[in-house]
Amino acid sequence: MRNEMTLQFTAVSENESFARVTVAAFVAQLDPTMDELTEIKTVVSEAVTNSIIHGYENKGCGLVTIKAEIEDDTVHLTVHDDGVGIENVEEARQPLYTSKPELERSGMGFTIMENFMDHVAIETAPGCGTTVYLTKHLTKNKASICN
Amino acid sequence: MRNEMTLQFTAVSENESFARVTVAAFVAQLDPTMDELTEIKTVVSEAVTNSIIHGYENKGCGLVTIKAEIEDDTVHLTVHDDGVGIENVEEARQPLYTSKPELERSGMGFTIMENFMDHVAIETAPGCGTTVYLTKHLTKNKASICN
Amino acid sequence: MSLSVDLEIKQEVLCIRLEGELDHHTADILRERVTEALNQHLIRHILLNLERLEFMDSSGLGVILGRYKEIAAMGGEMVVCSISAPVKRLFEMSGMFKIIRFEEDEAYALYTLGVA
Amino acid sequence: MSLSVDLEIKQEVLCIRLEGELDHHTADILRERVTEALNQHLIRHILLNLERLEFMDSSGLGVILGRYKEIAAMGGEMVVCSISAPVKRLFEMSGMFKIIRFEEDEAYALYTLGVA
Ligand SMILES: Nc1ncnc2c1ncn2[C@@H]1O[C@H](COP(=O)(O)OP(=O)(O)O)[C@@H](O)[C@H]1O
Ligand SMILES: Nc1ncnc2c1ncn2[C@@H]1O[C@H](COP(=O)(O)OP(=O)(O)O)[C@@H](O)[C@H]1O
Repeated sequence: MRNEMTLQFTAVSENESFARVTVAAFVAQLDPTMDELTEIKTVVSEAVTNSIIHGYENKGCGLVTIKAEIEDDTVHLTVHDDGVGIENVEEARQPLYTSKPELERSGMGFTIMENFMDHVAIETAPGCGTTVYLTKHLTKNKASICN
Repeated sequence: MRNEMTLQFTAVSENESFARVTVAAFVAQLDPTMDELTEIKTVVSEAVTNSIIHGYENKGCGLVTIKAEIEDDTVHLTVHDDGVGIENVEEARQPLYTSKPELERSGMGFTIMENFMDHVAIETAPGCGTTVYLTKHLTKNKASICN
Repeated sequence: MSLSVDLEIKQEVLCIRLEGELDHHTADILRERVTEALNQHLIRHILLNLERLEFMDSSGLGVILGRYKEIAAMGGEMVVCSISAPVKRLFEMSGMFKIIRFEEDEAYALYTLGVA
Repeated sequence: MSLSVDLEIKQEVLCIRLEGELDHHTADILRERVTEALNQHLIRHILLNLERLEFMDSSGLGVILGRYKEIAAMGGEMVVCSISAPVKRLFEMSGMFKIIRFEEDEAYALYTLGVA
Protein backbone atom coordinates (compact mmCIF):
# COMPACT_ATOMS: atom_id res chain seq x y z
CA MET A 1 0.00 0.00 0.00
CA ARG A 2 1.12 3.52 -0.86
CA ASN A 3 -0.12 6.50 1.10
CA GLU A 4 0.94 10.09 1.44
CA MET A 5 0.12 13.23 3.38
CA THR A 6 1.26 16.80 3.58
CA LEU A 7 1.00 18.90 6.71
CA GLN A 8 1.57 22.64 6.68
CA PHE A 9 1.44 24.87 9.75
CA THR A 10 2.47 28.19 11.23
CA ALA A 11 6.10 28.27 12.39
CA VAL A 12 5.41 28.59 16.12
CA SER A 13 6.79 26.35 18.84
CA GLU A 14 3.25 25.36 19.95
CA ASN A 15 3.09 23.23 16.77
CA GLU A 16 6.26 21.18 17.39
CA SER A 17 4.43 18.57 19.44
CA PHE A 18 1.45 18.59 17.07
CA ALA A 19 3.75 17.99 14.08
CA ARG A 20 5.54 14.96 15.50
CA VAL A 21 2.33 13.41 16.83
CA THR A 22 0.66 13.81 13.43
CA VAL A 23 3.52 12.20 11.52
CA ALA A 24 3.63 9.38 14.07
CA ALA A 25 -0.14 8.80 13.68
CA PHE A 26 0.30 8.57 9.92
CA VAL A 27 3.32 6.26 10.03
CA ALA A 28 1.55 4.04 12.60
CA GLN A 29 -0.27 2.45 9.63
CA LEU A 30 2.95 0.56 8.86
CA ASP A 31 2.91 -0.97 12.35
CA PRO A 32 6.42 0.24 13.29
CA THR A 33 8.11 -0.77 16.55
CA MET A 34 7.94 1.65 19.49
CA ASP A 35 11.63 2.49 18.96
CA GLU A 36 11.07 3.28 15.30
CA LEU A 37 8.13 5.52 16.16
CA THR A 38 10.20 7.36 18.78
CA GLU A 39 13.00 7.85 16.26
CA ILE A 40 10.59 9.29 13.70
CA LYS A 41 8.99 11.61 16.25
CA THR A 42 12.44 12.80 17.29
CA VAL A 43 13.70 13.60 13.79
CA VAL A 44 10.46 15.43 12.95
CA SER A 45 10.91 17.45 16.12
CA GLU A 46 14.52 18.26 15.17
CA ALA A 47 13.75 19.39 11.61
CA VAL A 48 10.61 21.35 12.55
CA THR A 49 12.36 23.09 15.46
CA ASN A 50 15.22 24.05 13.13
CA SER A 51 12.76 25.60 10.66
CA ILE A 52 11.11 27.60 13.45
CA ILE A 53 14.29 28.76 15.24
CA HIS A 54 16.85 28.99 12.45
CA GLY A 55 14.81 29.18 9.23
CA TYR A 56 12.28 31.73 10.44
CA GLU A 57 14.49 33.04 13.28
CA ASN A 58 11.69 32.65 15.86
CA LYS A 59 9.64 35.45 14.31
CA GLY A 60 6.36 33.56 14.85
CA CYS A 61 5.35 33.65 11.22
CA GLY A 62 6.06 31.65 8.08
CA LEU A 63 4.92 28.14 7.21
CA VAL A 64 6.58 24.78 7.74
CA THR A 65 5.57 21.96 5.38
CA ILE A 66 6.03 18.28 6.14
CA LYS A 67 5.42 15.66 3.53
CA ALA A 68 5.22 12.01 4.53
CA GLU A 69 5.03 9.12 2.10
CA ILE A 70 4.82 5.49 3.06
CA GLU A 71 5.27 2.63 0.65
CA ASP A 72 5.90 -0.98 1.66
CA ASP A 73 8.20 -0.62 4.65
CA THR A 74 9.78 2.71 3.76
CA VAL A 75 8.99 6.13 5.18
CA HIS A 76 10.00 9.23 3.23
CA LEU A 77 9.76 12.56 5.04
CA THR A 78 10.53 16.04 3.79
CA VAL A 79 10.50 19.07 6.04
CA HIS A 80 10.52 22.39 4.23
CA ASP A 81 10.69 26.05 5.20
CA ASP A 82 11.01 29.24 3.17
CA GLY A 83 13.40 30.74 5.68
CA VAL A 84 16.94 32.11 5.64
CA GLY A 85 18.60 28.93 4.36
CA ILE A 86 22.01 27.54 5.32
CA GLU A 87 25.28 29.09 4.12
CA ASN A 88 27.59 26.15 4.87
CA VAL A 89 25.80 22.80 4.99
CA GLU A 90 28.90 20.77 5.76
CA GLU A 91 29.61 22.85 8.84
CA ALA A 92 25.94 22.74 9.88
CA ARG A 93 25.97 18.93 9.83
CA GLN A 94 28.95 18.68 12.23
CA PRO A 95 28.02 17.22 15.61
CA LEU A 96 27.77 19.96 18.26
CA TYR A 97 27.91 22.79 15.69
CA THR A 98 25.28 25.44 16.29
CA SER A 99 24.98 29.00 15.03
CA LYS A 100 22.86 29.90 18.06
CA PRO A 101 24.71 28.87 21.26
CA GLU A 102 23.07 31.82 23.05
CA LEU A 103 19.74 29.96 22.71
CA GLU A 104 21.24 26.90 24.44
CA ARG A 105 21.10 24.86 21.23
CA SER A 106 23.03 21.62 21.51
CA GLY A 107 24.08 21.43 17.85
CA MET A 108 22.93 17.79 17.79
CA GLY A 109 19.87 18.12 15.49
CA PHE A 110 21.44 16.93 12.22
CA THR A 111 23.51 14.30 14.04
CA ILE A 112 20.34 12.81 15.53
CA MET A 113 18.64 12.83 12.13
CA GLU A 114 21.60 10.97 10.64
CA ASN A 115 21.64 8.43 13.44
CA PHE A 116 17.91 7.75 13.44
CA MET A 117 17.26 7.69 9.69
CA ASP A 118 18.79 5.65 6.87
CA HIS A 119 19.28 8.62 4.59
CA VAL A 120 19.42 12.37 5.15
CA ALA A 121 19.78 15.01 2.42
CA ILE A 122 19.61 18.78 2.72
CA GLU A 123 18.63 21.17 -0.06
CA THR A 124 19.19 24.80 0.83
CA ALA A 125 20.59 28.13 -0.31
CA PRO A 126 20.97 31.40 1.59
CA GLY A 127 17.70 33.32 1.34
CA CYS A 128 15.92 30.44 -0.40
CA GLY A 129 14.76 28.23 2.46
CA THR A 130 15.69 24.72 3.48
CA THR A 131 14.32 21.27 2.68
CA VAL A 132 15.44 18.23 4.64
CA TYR A 133 14.84 14.82 3.04
CA LEU A 134 14.68 11.91 5.46
CA THR A 135 14.24 8.22 4.63
CA LYS A 136 13.83 5.27 6.95
CA HIS A 137 13.30 1.58 6.20
CA LEU A 138 11.25 -0.06 8.90
CA THR A 139 11.96 -3.60 10.05
CA LYS A 140 9.82 -5.96 8.02
CA ASN A 141 6.45 -7.17 9.23
CA LYS A 142 7.13 -8.55 12.72
CA ALA A 143 4.73 -11.50 12.40
CA SER A 144 6.43 -12.86 9.29
CA ILE A 145 9.87 -12.70 10.90
CA CYS A 146 8.67 -15.21 13.47
CA ASN A 147 7.61 -17.73 10.86
CA MET B 1 -3.34 33.53 19.49
CA ARG B 2 -3.84 32.71 15.83
CA ASN B 3 -2.65 29.43 14.38
CA GLU B 4 -3.32 27.51 11.21
CA MET B 5 -2.52 24.21 9.55
CA THR B 6 -3.25 22.45 6.31
CA LEU B 7 -3.39 18.68 5.98
CA GLN B 8 -3.49 16.96 2.61
CA PHE B 9 -3.71 13.22 2.10
CA THR B 10 -4.61 10.44 -0.33
CA ALA B 11 -8.38 9.83 -0.59
CA VAL B 12 -8.42 6.36 0.99
CA SER B 13 -10.57 5.25 3.89
CA GLU B 14 -7.46 4.35 5.95
CA ASN B 15 -6.95 8.10 6.39
CA GLU B 16 -10.39 8.95 7.81
CA SER B 17 -9.33 8.23 11.37
CA PHE B 18 -5.95 9.91 10.87
CA ALA B 19 -7.67 13.07 9.56
CA ARG B 20 -10.06 13.52 12.47
CA VAL B 21 -7.39 12.74 15.09
CA THR B 22 -5.03 15.29 13.53
CA VAL B 23 -7.63 18.07 13.46
CA ALA B 24 -8.58 17.24 17.06
CA ALA B 25 -4.92 17.40 18.13
CA PHE B 26 -4.61 20.83 16.51
CA VAL B 27 -7.86 22.22 17.97
CA ALA B 28 -6.92 20.85 21.42
CA GLN B 29 -4.74 23.98 21.82
CA LEU B 30 -7.94 25.96 22.45
CA ASP B 31 -8.79 23.66 25.36
CA PRO B 32 -12.23 22.65 24.04
CA THR B 33 -14.66 20.53 26.07
CA MET B 34 -14.80 16.78 25.36
CA ASP B 35 -18.18 17.28 23.66
CA GLU B 36 -16.80 20.01 21.40
CA LEU B 37 -13.85 17.83 20.46
CA THR B 38 -16.15 14.91 19.63
CA GLU B 39 -18.32 17.19 17.48
CA ILE B 40 -15.29 18.43 15.57
CA LYS B 41 -13.96 14.89 15.04
CA THR B 42 -17.38 13.82 13.79
CA VAL B 43 -17.81 16.62 11.25
CA VAL B 44 -14.27 16.09 9.93
CA SER B 45 -15.09 12.41 9.54
CA GLU B 46 -18.30 13.26 7.65
CA ALA B 47 -16.72 15.71 5.23
CA VAL B 48 -13.62 13.59 4.57
CA THR B 49 -15.69 10.43 4.05
CA ASN B 50 -17.88 12.32 1.57
CA SER B 51 -14.82 13.41 -0.40
CA ILE B 52 -13.54 9.83 -0.54
CA ILE B 53 -16.86 8.11 -1.37
CA HIS B 54 -18.75 10.72 -3.36
CA GLY B 55 -16.10 13.17 -4.56
CA TYR B 56 -13.56 10.58 -5.71
CA GLU B 57 -16.10 7.73 -6.01
CA ASN B 58 -13.97 5.36 -3.93
CA LYS B 59 -11.32 5.10 -6.63
CA GLY B 60 -8.48 5.18 -4.10
CA CYS B 61 -6.74 8.16 -5.63
CA GLY B 62 -7.07 11.93 -5.48
CA LEU B 63 -6.19 14.25 -2.60
CA VAL B 64 -8.31 15.61 0.23
CA THR B 65 -7.20 18.90 1.79
CA ILE B 66 -8.24 20.06 5.24
CA LYS B 67 -7.44 23.53 6.44
CA ALA B 68 -7.88 24.41 10.11
CA GLU B 69 -7.56 27.90 11.53
CA ILE B 70 -7.98 28.80 15.16
CA GLU B 71 -8.29 32.34 16.43
CA ASP B 72 -9.55 33.28 19.89
CA ASP B 73 -12.34 30.80 20.50
CA THR B 74 -13.28 30.13 16.89
CA VAL B 75 -12.38 27.15 14.73
CA HIS B 76 -12.59 27.47 10.94
CA LEU B 77 -12.33 24.27 8.95
CA THR B 78 -12.42 23.74 5.21
CA VAL B 79 -12.46 20.32 3.60
CA HIS B 80 -11.73 20.27 -0.10
CA ASP B 81 -11.65 17.69 -2.87
CA ASP B 82 -11.17 17.94 -6.63
CA GLY B 83 -13.82 15.32 -7.25
CA VAL B 84 -17.08 15.13 -9.20
CA GLY B 85 -18.82 17.97 -7.35
CA ILE B 86 -22.50 18.21 -6.39
CA GLU B 87 -25.25 18.91 -8.94
CA ASN B 88 -28.00 19.94 -6.52
CA VAL B 89 -26.69 21.23 -3.20
CA GLU B 90 -30.11 21.93 -1.71
CA GLU B 91 -31.16 18.33 -2.26
CA ALA B 92 -27.82 17.04 -0.94
CA ARG B 93 -28.30 18.94 2.35
CA GLN B 94 -31.71 17.34 3.04
CA PRO B 95 -31.64 15.00 6.04
CA LEU B 96 -31.60 11.34 4.92
CA TYR B 97 -30.89 12.22 1.27
CA THR B 98 -28.14 10.11 -0.23
CA SER B 99 -27.18 9.42 -3.82
CA LYS B 100 -25.60 6.10 -2.78
CA PRO B 101 -28.18 4.06 -0.82
CA GLU B 102 -26.57 0.88 -2.21
CA LEU B 103 -23.50 1.69 -0.10
CA GLU B 104 -25.67 1.86 3.04
CA ARG B 105 -25.12 5.60 3.37
CA SER B 106 -27.46 7.17 5.91
CA GLY B 107 -27.77 10.55 4.21
CA MET B 108 -27.07 12.24 7.56
CA GLY B 109 -23.62 13.71 6.85
CA PHE B 110 -24.61 17.29 6.08
CA THR B 111 -27.32 17.24 8.77
CA ILE B 112 -24.71 16.29 11.38
CA MET B 113 -22.36 19.02 10.15
CA GLU B 114 -25.17 21.57 10.48
CA ASN B 115 -26.08 20.38 13.95
CA PHE B 116 -22.53 20.27 15.31
CA MET B 117 -21.15 23.46 13.78
CA ASP B 118 -22.30 27.08 13.96
CA HIS B 119 -21.97 27.68 10.24
CA VAL B 120 -21.77 25.40 7.21
CA ALA B 121 -21.26 26.53 3.61
CA ILE B 122 -20.70 24.42 0.50
CA GLU B 123 -18.89 25.56 -2.63
CA THR B 124 -19.18 23.10 -5.50
CA ALA B 125 -19.91 22.64 -9.18
CA PRO B 126 -20.27 19.45 -11.24
CA GLY B 127 -16.80 18.34 -12.35
CA CYS B 128 -15.09 21.02 -10.29
CA GLY B 129 -14.79 19.49 -6.83
CA THR B 130 -16.33 20.42 -3.52
CA THR B 131 -15.25 22.62 -0.62
CA VAL B 132 -17.11 22.53 2.69
CA TYR B 133 -16.60 25.49 5.05
CA LEU B 134 -17.28 24.78 8.70
CA THR B 135 -17.13 27.23 11.61
CA LYS B 136 -17.54 26.61 15.31
CA HIS B 137 -17.33 28.98 18.26
CA LEU B 138 -16.07 27.19 21.34
CA THR B 139 -17.41 27.99 24.78
CA LYS B 140 -15.22 30.66 26.32
CA ASN B 141 -12.30 29.83 28.56
CA LYS B 142 -13.73 27.56 31.25
CA ALA B 143 -11.59 28.95 34.07
CA SER B 144 -12.78 32.51 33.58
CA ILE B 145 -16.43 31.42 33.61
CA CYS B 146 -15.92 30.23 37.18
CA ASN B 147 -14.60 33.60 38.35
CA MET C 1 -7.46 2.54 16.41
CA SER C 2 -9.80 0.23 14.62
CA LEU C 3 -13.03 -1.68 15.30
CA SER C 4 -13.40 -4.95 17.12
CA VAL C 5 -16.69 -6.83 16.77
CA ASP C 6 -17.52 -9.38 19.45
CA LEU C 7 -20.46 -11.69 18.58
CA GLU C 8 -22.29 -14.05 20.91
CA ILE C 9 -25.58 -15.88 20.39
CA LYS C 10 -27.84 -16.22 23.42
CA GLN C 11 -31.12 -18.08 22.82
CA GLU C 12 -31.59 -16.83 19.25
CA VAL C 13 -30.48 -13.27 20.15
CA LEU C 14 -27.30 -12.10 18.39
CA CYS C 15 -25.38 -9.93 20.86
CA ILE C 16 -23.02 -7.56 19.05
CA ARG C 17 -20.48 -5.79 21.24
CA LEU C 18 -18.46 -3.08 19.51
CA GLU C 19 -15.16 -1.68 20.67
CA GLY C 20 -13.16 1.10 19.04
CA GLU C 21 -14.24 3.32 16.16
CA LEU C 22 -17.14 2.77 13.79
CA ASP C 23 -16.73 4.85 10.64
CA HIS C 24 -16.81 4.29 6.87
CA HIS C 25 -13.46 2.47 6.99
CA THR C 26 -14.53 -0.01 9.68
CA ALA C 27 -18.23 -0.35 8.72
CA ASP C 28 -17.46 -3.21 6.33
CA ILE C 29 -16.11 -5.36 9.17
CA LEU C 30 -19.39 -5.00 11.08
CA ARG C 31 -21.55 -5.63 8.01
CA GLU C 32 -19.67 -8.76 6.97
CA ARG C 33 -19.49 -10.31 10.42
CA VAL C 34 -23.19 -9.77 11.16
CA THR C 35 -24.48 -10.84 7.74
CA GLU C 36 -22.40 -14.01 8.02
CA ALA C 37 -23.80 -14.77 11.48
CA LEU C 38 -27.38 -14.20 10.28
CA ASN C 39 -26.80 -16.63 7.41
CA GLN C 40 -25.19 -19.35 9.46
CA HIS C 41 -27.24 -19.39 12.65
CA LEU C 42 -30.86 -19.30 13.70
CA ILE C 43 -31.23 -15.73 14.93
CA ARG C 44 -34.46 -13.89 15.80
CA HIS C 45 -33.31 -10.59 17.29
CA ILE C 46 -30.21 -8.38 17.45
CA LEU C 47 -28.85 -6.70 20.56
CA LEU C 48 -26.24 -4.02 19.92
CA ASN C 49 -24.05 -3.12 22.90
CA LEU C 50 -22.14 0.14 22.31
CA GLU C 51 -20.57 0.48 25.76
CA ARG C 52 -16.99 0.36 24.48
CA LEU C 53 -17.52 2.24 21.22
CA GLU C 54 -15.30 5.30 21.28
CA PHE C 55 -16.28 7.01 18.05
CA MET C 56 -19.11 6.80 15.56
CA ASP C 57 -20.26 8.94 12.65
CA SER C 58 -23.06 8.74 10.05
CA SER C 59 -21.38 5.81 8.29
CA GLY C 60 -22.04 3.95 11.54
CA LEU C 61 -25.71 4.94 11.42
CA GLY C 62 -25.87 3.59 7.86
CA VAL C 63 -24.40 0.20 8.65
CA ILE C 64 -26.54 -0.21 11.79
CA LEU C 65 -29.64 0.70 9.78
CA GLY C 66 -28.62 -1.89 7.19
CA ARG C 67 -28.46 -4.62 9.87
CA TYR C 68 -31.79 -3.43 11.28
CA LYS C 69 -33.34 -3.93 7.85
CA GLU C 70 -31.93 -7.46 7.64
CA ILE C 71 -33.33 -8.56 11.00
CA ALA C 72 -36.63 -6.70 10.47
CA ALA C 73 -37.08 -8.51 7.13
CA MET C 74 -36.86 -11.75 9.11
CA GLY C 75 -39.51 -10.49 11.53
CA GLY C 76 -37.07 -9.70 14.34
CA GLU C 77 -36.24 -6.69 16.48
CA MET C 78 -33.11 -4.64 17.09
CA VAL C 79 -32.33 -3.29 20.56
CA VAL C 80 -29.39 -1.01 21.38
CA CYS C 81 -27.91 -0.53 24.84
CA SER C 82 -25.11 1.20 26.82
CA ILE C 83 -24.87 4.09 24.42
CA SER C 84 -22.70 7.18 25.09
CA ALA C 85 -24.10 10.70 25.01
CA PRO C 86 -22.50 11.67 21.65
CA VAL C 87 -23.70 8.49 19.91
CA LYS C 88 -27.17 8.96 21.42
CA ARG C 89 -27.34 12.38 19.80
CA LEU C 90 -26.60 10.86 16.38
CA PHE C 91 -29.35 8.26 16.88
CA GLU C 92 -31.81 10.97 17.94
CA MET C 93 -30.90 13.30 15.07
CA SER C 94 -31.63 10.60 12.51
CA GLY C 95 -34.82 9.28 14.13
CA MET C 96 -33.27 5.82 14.67
CA PHE C 97 -35.05 5.37 18.02
CA LYS C 98 -38.37 5.17 16.15
CA ILE C 99 -37.33 1.76 14.83
CA ILE C 100 -34.53 0.60 17.14
CA ARG C 101 -35.50 0.26 20.80
CA PHE C 102 -33.10 1.63 23.43
CA GLU C 103 -32.48 0.00 26.82
CA GLU C 104 -30.01 1.04 29.51
CA ASP C 105 -27.91 -2.10 29.89
CA GLU C 106 -27.31 -5.46 28.26
CA ALA C 107 -28.89 -7.60 31.01
CA TYR C 108 -32.18 -5.74 30.94
CA ALA C 109 -32.19 -5.52 27.13
CA LEU C 110 -31.73 -9.30 26.91
CA TYR C 111 -34.53 -9.78 29.43
CA THR C 112 -36.93 -7.74 27.27
CA LEU C 113 -35.98 -9.98 24.34
CA GLY C 114 -37.00 -13.06 26.32
CA VAL C 115 -33.49 -14.22 27.30
CA ALA C 116 -33.54 -15.43 30.89
CA MET D 1 0.90 17.17 26.33
CA SER D 2 3.28 19.58 27.99
CA LEU D 3 6.05 19.53 30.57
CA SER D 4 5.68 19.51 34.31
CA VAL D 5 8.72 20.33 36.45
CA ASP D 6 8.70 19.14 40.05
CA LEU D 7 11.44 20.65 42.24
CA GLU D 8 12.46 19.57 45.71
CA ILE D 9 15.55 20.51 47.74
CA LYS D 10 17.11 17.76 49.85
CA GLN D 11 20.18 18.79 51.86
CA GLU D 12 21.50 21.22 49.22
CA VAL D 13 20.69 18.88 46.34
CA LEU D 14 18.09 20.19 43.89
CA CYS D 15 15.96 17.23 42.75
CA ILE D 16 14.33 17.94 39.39
CA ARG D 17 11.63 15.47 38.34
CA LEU D 18 10.34 15.91 34.80
CA GLU D 19 7.05 14.61 33.45
CA GLY D 20 5.77 14.90 29.88
CA GLU D 21 7.67 16.20 26.87
CA LEU D 22 10.89 18.19 26.84
CA ASP D 23 11.36 19.96 23.51
CA HIS D 24 12.13 23.49 22.29
CA HIS D 25 8.63 24.67 23.25
CA THR D 26 8.85 23.42 26.84
CA ALA D 27 12.60 23.94 27.43
CA ASP D 28 12.00 27.51 28.67
CA ILE D 29 9.86 26.25 31.55
CA LEU D 30 12.72 24.05 32.79
CA ARG D 31 15.36 26.74 32.35
CA GLU D 32 13.36 29.38 34.22
CA ARG D 33 12.32 27.15 37.11
CA VAL D 34 15.82 25.83 37.72
CA THR D 35 17.64 29.14 37.33
CA GLU D 36 15.18 30.69 39.78
CA ALA D 37 15.77 27.89 42.31
CA LEU D 38 19.55 28.24 41.99
CA ASN D 39 19.29 31.99 42.65
CA GLN D 40 16.98 31.70 45.64
CA HIS D 41 18.33 28.73 47.55
CA LEU D 42 21.63 27.33 48.68
CA ILE D 43 22.19 24.49 46.23
CA ARG D 44 25.35 22.44 45.71
CA HIS D 45 24.33 19.69 43.28
CA ILE D 46 21.54 18.84 40.82
CA LEU D 47 19.79 15.49 40.50
CA LEU D 48 17.69 15.07 37.37
CA ASN D 49 15.08 12.29 37.52
CA LEU D 50 13.71 11.49 34.04
CA GLU D 51 11.54 8.52 35.00
CA ARG D 52 8.31 10.10 33.78
CA LEU D 53 9.71 11.95 30.76
CA GLU D 54 7.88 10.67 27.68
CA PHE D 55 9.69 12.52 24.93
CA MET D 56 12.93 14.46 24.55
CA ASP D 57 14.89 15.82 21.60
CA SER D 58 18.10 17.82 21.13
CA SER D 59 16.48 20.97 22.55
CA GLY D 60 16.26 18.97 25.77
CA LEU D 61 19.97 18.16 25.59
CA GLY D 62 20.65 21.88 25.15
CA VAL D 63 18.69 23.02 28.18
CA ILE D 64 20.09 20.22 30.39
CA LEU D 65 23.61 21.15 29.31
CA GLY D 66 22.82 24.78 30.16
CA ARG D 67 21.81 23.79 33.71
CA TYR D 68 24.92 21.60 34.01
CA LYS D 69 27.04 24.64 33.17
CA GLU D 70 25.30 26.70 35.86
CA ILE D 71 25.87 24.14 38.62
CA ALA D 72 29.40 23.31 37.42
CA ALA D 73 30.28 27.02 37.55
CA MET D 74 29.28 26.91 41.24
CA GLY D 75 31.53 23.88 41.79
CA GLY D 76 28.68 21.34 41.89
CA GLU D 77 27.82 18.13 40.11
CA MET D 78 24.86 16.99 37.99
CA VAL D 79 23.58 13.42 38.25
CA VAL D 80 20.83 11.98 36.06
CA CYS D 81 18.73 8.91 36.91
CA SER D 82 15.84 6.70 35.77
CA ILE D 83 16.43 7.40 32.11
CA SER D 84 14.55 5.60 29.30
CA ALA D 85 16.35 3.78 26.48
CA PRO D 86 15.59 6.42 23.78
CA VAL D 87 16.72 9.32 26.00
CA LYS D 88 19.84 7.38 26.98
CA ARG D 89 20.75 7.10 23.30
CA LEU D 90 20.53 10.88 22.91
CA PHE D 91 22.79 11.36 25.94
CA GLU D 92 25.29 8.85 24.56
CA MET D 93 25.27 10.31 21.07
CA SER D 94 26.16 13.76 22.37
CA GLY D 95 28.77 12.63 24.91
CA MET D 96 26.76 14.00 27.83
CA PHE D 97 27.76 11.13 30.11
CA LYS D 98 31.32 12.44 30.08
CA ILE D 99 30.20 15.34 32.26
CA ILE D 100 26.88 14.24 33.75
CA ARG D 101 27.03 11.11 35.91
CA PHE D 102 24.34 8.46 35.45
CA GLU D 103 22.86 6.39 38.29
CA GLU D 104 20.02 3.86 38.11
CA ASP D 105 17.53 5.30 40.58
CA GLU D 106 16.89 8.41 42.65
CA ALA D 107 17.59 6.87 46.07
CA TYR D 108 21.04 5.65 45.08
CA ALA D 109 21.84 8.82 43.15
CA LEU D 110 20.99 10.90 46.24
CA TYR D 111 23.15 8.62 48.37
CA THR D 112 26.16 9.21 46.09
CA LEU D 113 25.56 12.95 46.51
CA GLY D 114 25.78 12.59 50.27
CA VAL D 115 22.07 12.76 51.05
CA ALA D 116 21.24 10.22 53.77
N1 LIG E 1 15.91 25.04 8.63
C1 LIG E 1 17.07 25.71 8.82
N2 LIG E 1 17.22 26.96 8.36
C2 LIG E 1 18.37 27.65 8.56
N3 LIG E 1 19.43 27.14 9.22
C3 LIG E 1 19.35 25.89 9.70
C4 LIG E 1 18.18 25.12 9.52
N4 LIG E 1 18.39 23.91 10.11
C5 LIG E 1 19.65 23.94 10.60
N5 LIG E 1 20.25 25.12 10.37
C6 LIG E 1 21.63 25.50 10.74
O1 LIG E 1 22.35 24.33 11.03
C7 LIG E 1 22.90 24.39 12.35
C8 LIG E 1 22.96 23.02 12.97
O2 LIG E 1 21.67 22.50 13.18
P1 LIG E 1 21.43 21.40 14.27
O3 LIG E 1 22.41 20.29 14.09
O4 LIG E 1 19.99 21.01 14.26
O5 LIG E 1 21.76 22.09 15.66
P2 LIG E 1 21.01 23.25 16.50
O6 LIG E 1 19.58 23.35 16.04
O7 LIG E 1 21.10 22.79 17.89
O8 LIG E 1 21.74 24.53 16.26
C9 LIG E 1 22.00 25.36 13.09
O9 LIG E 1 22.64 25.96 14.18
C10 LIG E 1 21.67 26.38 11.98
O10 LIG E 1 22.72 27.32 11.82
N1 LIG F 1 -17.56 15.82 -1.49
C1 LIG F 1 -18.65 15.46 -2.21
N2 LIG F 1 -18.56 15.27 -3.55
C2 LIG F 1 -19.63 14.91 -4.28
N3 LIG F 1 -20.85 14.72 -3.76
C3 LIG F 1 -21.02 14.89 -2.44
C4 LIG F 1 -19.94 15.27 -1.60
N4 LIG F 1 -20.41 15.38 -0.34
C5 LIG F 1 -21.72 15.09 -0.39
N5 LIG F 1 -22.10 14.79 -1.65
C6 LIG F 1 -23.47 14.45 -2.10
O1 LIG F 1 -24.38 14.86 -1.06
C7 LIG F 1 -25.15 13.74 -0.64
C8 LIG F 1 -25.52 13.88 0.81
O2 LIG F 1 -24.36 13.81 1.61
P1 LIG F 1 -24.48 13.36 3.13
O3 LIG F 1 -25.53 14.18 3.82
O4 LIG F 1 -23.13 13.41 3.73
O5 LIG F 1 -25.00 11.86 3.06
P2 LIG F 1 -24.28 10.50 2.61
O6 LIG F 1 -22.79 10.67 2.61
O7 LIG F 1 -24.71 9.52 3.65
O8 LIG F 1 -24.80 10.18 1.26
C9 LIG F 1 -24.32 12.54 -0.98
O9 LIG F 1 -25.09 11.37 -1.10
C10 LIG F 1 -23.66 12.96 -2.28
O10 LIG F 1 -24.54 12.79 -3.37
